[in-house]
Amino acid sequence: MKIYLRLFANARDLAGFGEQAVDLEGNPRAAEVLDYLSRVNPEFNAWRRSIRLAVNRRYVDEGHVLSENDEVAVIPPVSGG
Amino acid sequence: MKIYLRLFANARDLAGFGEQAVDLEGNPRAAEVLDYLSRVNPEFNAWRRSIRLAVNRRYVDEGHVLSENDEVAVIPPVSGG
Amino acid sequence: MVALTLNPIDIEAVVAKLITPASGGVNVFIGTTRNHSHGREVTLLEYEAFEPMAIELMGDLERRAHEQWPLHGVVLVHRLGKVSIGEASVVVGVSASHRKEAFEACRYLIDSLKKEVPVWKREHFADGTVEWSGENQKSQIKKQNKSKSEIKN
Amino acid sequence: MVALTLNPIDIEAVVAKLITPASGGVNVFIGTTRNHSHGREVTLLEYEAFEPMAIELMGDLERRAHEQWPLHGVVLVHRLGKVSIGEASVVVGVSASHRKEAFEACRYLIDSLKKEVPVWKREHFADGTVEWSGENQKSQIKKQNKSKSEIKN
Repeated sequence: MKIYLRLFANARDLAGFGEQAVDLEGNPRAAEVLDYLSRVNPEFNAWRRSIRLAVNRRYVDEGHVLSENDEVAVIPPVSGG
Repeated sequence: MKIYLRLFANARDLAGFGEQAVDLEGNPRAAEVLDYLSRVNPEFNAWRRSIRLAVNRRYVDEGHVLSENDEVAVIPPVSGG
Repeated sequence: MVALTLNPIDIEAVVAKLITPASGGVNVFIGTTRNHSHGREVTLLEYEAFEPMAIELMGDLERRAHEQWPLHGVVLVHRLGKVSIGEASVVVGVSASHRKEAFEACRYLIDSLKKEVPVWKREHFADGTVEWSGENQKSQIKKQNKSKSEIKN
Repeated sequence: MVALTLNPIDIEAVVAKLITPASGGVNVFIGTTRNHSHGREVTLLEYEAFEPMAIELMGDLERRAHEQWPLHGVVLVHRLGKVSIGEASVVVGVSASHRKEAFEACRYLIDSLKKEVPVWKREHFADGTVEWSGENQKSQIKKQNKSKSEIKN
């Protein structure tokens, strides 16, 4: 199933890319995006608990079931203001 | 003993003057300024509890003992801001 | 910095005065003239102050705020004279490293200013009456009549 | 009104947008770039956002504030790109009939914005390192080394 990843700030630096289309098997949940990123760069493991995910611009929890063509944003701790 | 009265806002309107030198007998306390104003215009009685007095630009209570040449300001409820 | 002014208050200048390189947060309260007061339509406000005492008390407030919070800057400006609806009658601003202190000190300053600083507001109502703010809460009928006769002068 | 902008934020324009004839109080919070962060000297900040999501969440905050308080206006503006020390990175303002609501809503909005809105700050330190804010709190040594090597790129 194809999803579109978007990464920001230090998540983008750790992954080495800001956008990527990814194929995930079966009926993936949001958590599998983090599993995928930990394979790209094991340092994601240290950040995993502080990263939030947003699907189609809404925050979701890790159990959220993804759909075909979802845009999944990887949101490191925000620091606006 | 001579003191200088200054009146503001509706206190000035009620008294009909904004400044006045007043002679008070003996060792007057600040409350006597209010007694004096109630003789000028009995309507001051209705306002008496809401008026504050300042001697030489500092709020005082009614028991404050006045000194020669004190500037006594009659401060109706403030409404700045 | 404390000031009384007959001119419109320049909010950008107030903020510029407050920001220091160490500041992270600035909180500004702007009191504006409202078109209503106790259910009646207001068309114009006029402020007067016991000016030297107002300046002294505003300076006291500035000092008390600095004593209570680690602030970088404090500005209190009150406008006097005629102020149209929607214009700023008072601007209170503080800067600090963090926003918590900025919000707390700013709230403290405007609350204290409104309680203590000898400034008075004369409200011009749409019906033609002119009253000192709060004047008609005490003895409503007498004062309204008085105000009307004053206007005829 | 919510906005992201690459340009300096015009605070006077924000206030002008907030004041309505019915407004009595405007509270504005201005977040400015500080010259220090966790004890280190900062020379420049750079902000990036996930822009469409940031705008949506800022719009949500605006709606939530209107639901919770009787407000006349809400403005949330965040600056992006390079922001020099002492410049405003964020301006949050609300107007209401009374100051209590204005202060409460403004505090709620800036607190929520800082928790939820996907904006990130890159800190340029005087020692030449550049780091995403908070990056080195997790695994300090590894990240500092990483940042240094990134700068060489």
